[in-house]
Amino acid sequence: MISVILDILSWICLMGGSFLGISGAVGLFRFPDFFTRIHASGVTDTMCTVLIIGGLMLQAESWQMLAKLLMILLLLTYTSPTSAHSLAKSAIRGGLRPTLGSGD
Amino acid sequence: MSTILGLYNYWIVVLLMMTGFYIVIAHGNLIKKVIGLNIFQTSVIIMYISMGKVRDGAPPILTEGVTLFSNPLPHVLMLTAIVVGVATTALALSLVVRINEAYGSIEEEDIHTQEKSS
Amino acid sequence: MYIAATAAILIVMTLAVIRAVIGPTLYDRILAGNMFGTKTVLLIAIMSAVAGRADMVDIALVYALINFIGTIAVLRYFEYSTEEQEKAES
Amino acid sequence: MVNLIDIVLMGLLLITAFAVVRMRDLFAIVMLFSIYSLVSASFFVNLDAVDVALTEAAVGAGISTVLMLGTLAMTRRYEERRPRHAPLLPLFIVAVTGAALIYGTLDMPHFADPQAPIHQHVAPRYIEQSGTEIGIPNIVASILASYRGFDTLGETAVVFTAGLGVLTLLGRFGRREELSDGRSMYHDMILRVIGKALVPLMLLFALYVQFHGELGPGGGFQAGVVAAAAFILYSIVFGWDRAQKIISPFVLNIMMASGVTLYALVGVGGMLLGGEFLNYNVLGSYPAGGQHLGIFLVELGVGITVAAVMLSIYFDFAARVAVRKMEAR
Repeated sequence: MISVILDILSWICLMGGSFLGISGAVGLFRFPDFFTRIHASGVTDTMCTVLIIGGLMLQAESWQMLAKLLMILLLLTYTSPTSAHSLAKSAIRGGLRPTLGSGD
Repeated sequence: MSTILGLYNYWIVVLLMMTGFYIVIAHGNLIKKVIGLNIFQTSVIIMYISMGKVRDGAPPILTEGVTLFSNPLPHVLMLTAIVVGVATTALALSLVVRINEAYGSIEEEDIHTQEKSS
Repeated sequence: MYIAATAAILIVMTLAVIRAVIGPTLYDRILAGNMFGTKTVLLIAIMSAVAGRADMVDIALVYALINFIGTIAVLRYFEYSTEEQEKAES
Repeated sequence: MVNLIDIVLMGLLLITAFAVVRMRDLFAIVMLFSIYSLVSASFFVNLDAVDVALTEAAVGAGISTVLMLGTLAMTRRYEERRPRHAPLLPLFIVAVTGAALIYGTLDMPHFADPQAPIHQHVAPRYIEQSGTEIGIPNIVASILASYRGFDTLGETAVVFTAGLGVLTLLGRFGRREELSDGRSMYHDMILRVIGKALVPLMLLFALYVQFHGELGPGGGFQAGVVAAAAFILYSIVFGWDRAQKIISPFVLNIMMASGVTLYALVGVGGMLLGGEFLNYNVLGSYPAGGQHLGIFLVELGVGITVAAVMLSIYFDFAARVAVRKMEAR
């Protein structure tokens, strides 16, 4: 019983993560300028990581696996927003400006 | 079909190798040449690792209940090759830096003309 | 289940590589490279879950640590060389 | 699933390699090259080469990217000239060589074929016997440090020599207290906090990789590179001059040499105790115990040398960049 619930939960997590990942990548691929792209990838990236690693953690067979996956999760939730932040910051400093709409 | 799937890796390796080779002989920029050499090197490493794979094999770390392992020997050779590769790349890059200081350029052609005129 | 997630990650990786190739600015490429790094971590984690081996997760862990250095280093040195170019132009 | 991942990753490798040929912005090329090495490392994991993947992860995406960026900061950003003339001759040479190689692959055993000649001779002996002879689970580590220990001694010496070469070419500068590389990333508070948290974690992880290398993927080479990467991160975020106060170039020089010496001394120790050079059996009271001690010491030596050489190479590059900044100012 428990294992069925765990399976379903990890299915939901993995599929949700995959969906977020693909939508982020489509955003990265299709959006018109750098700042919209970093928005798309920055927002989805962290959540995608959390969901996929979470889904794998539900399936983990040993506590070692669980602990290591937890470490990856923590590291990525710290580093990937940080690098997105410094990337956007140095893009601004490097003279890149967001393209603005016509303002209506 | 089985030939294509069976040799696919090696064909890609040949293409990668030739890409690296082309960069080395056709481009004059020294940094680009170093990167071409690196691509060439990585393709060789990929070839060795492809050869070491055994179907349904496990990573060569002894665990209970596993009997079929991939071949560990290419792994050993390539592991050291990667570290030695980065050390030699560093040496090549520092030569490039010194060349740039001496000639003010990292383009092969500029260096040749300066050599001739002096 | 794992195959679907793997396929999704491979699609994401392909799109990120295409973005890294077409550019147009360097920042786009760094962004794509950063995203590619995160997805590599996830791919390796999934592969080790399929193999059921805890020791393969170590590799993903190294990636999670090293990928950050790559991004920061590019930004740092890029700032350097733009400074220098501005100085040379003025 | 192995095949699916394999085909897609190989395709990605090809795309990146072709893009490198076409592009002229060297920064973009270095960026693509780091993606290239990420792809190849996931490829290695897919084909069971976990130790190789660990090395490539630390080396390709970390150290070699940083070194290439350092070189770019000292030279220039764009490839300035187009190839000399229409590249017909190089294309011809490449096509002919490639065709010959592809013709050669037709006779090769197919991918992942268990009957291939490479799997018939030396490797089965290692796989079957290393568990009892050496007594550690990681076969790659036992081959690296024990069966082919002499080879690895040579490789370590090569790494050491390359470190010396970079030191002679780029050199470190005398009055290094006066040098600083100007604006570091120290002003960025988020980066500073995260960097401060990550550096000890990475060092801890390097120790784990070093001492867990007998049981899982890891060992001296990988641990050395990860440890060097930790200091490089510190140096990027907090400035090169602060990093040099923590680990001075003098200490690095000593470490570089002492790792190789430790390795060679283990070999000599085996000779003194009545075995051959690098025969660890005689080091302990029983053969497997001796092997254990020998591999531990040898991997430690490799780790020390690799860490010191990588860090020393980085410091040499960073010092040059700092000097150029001083001159420009």
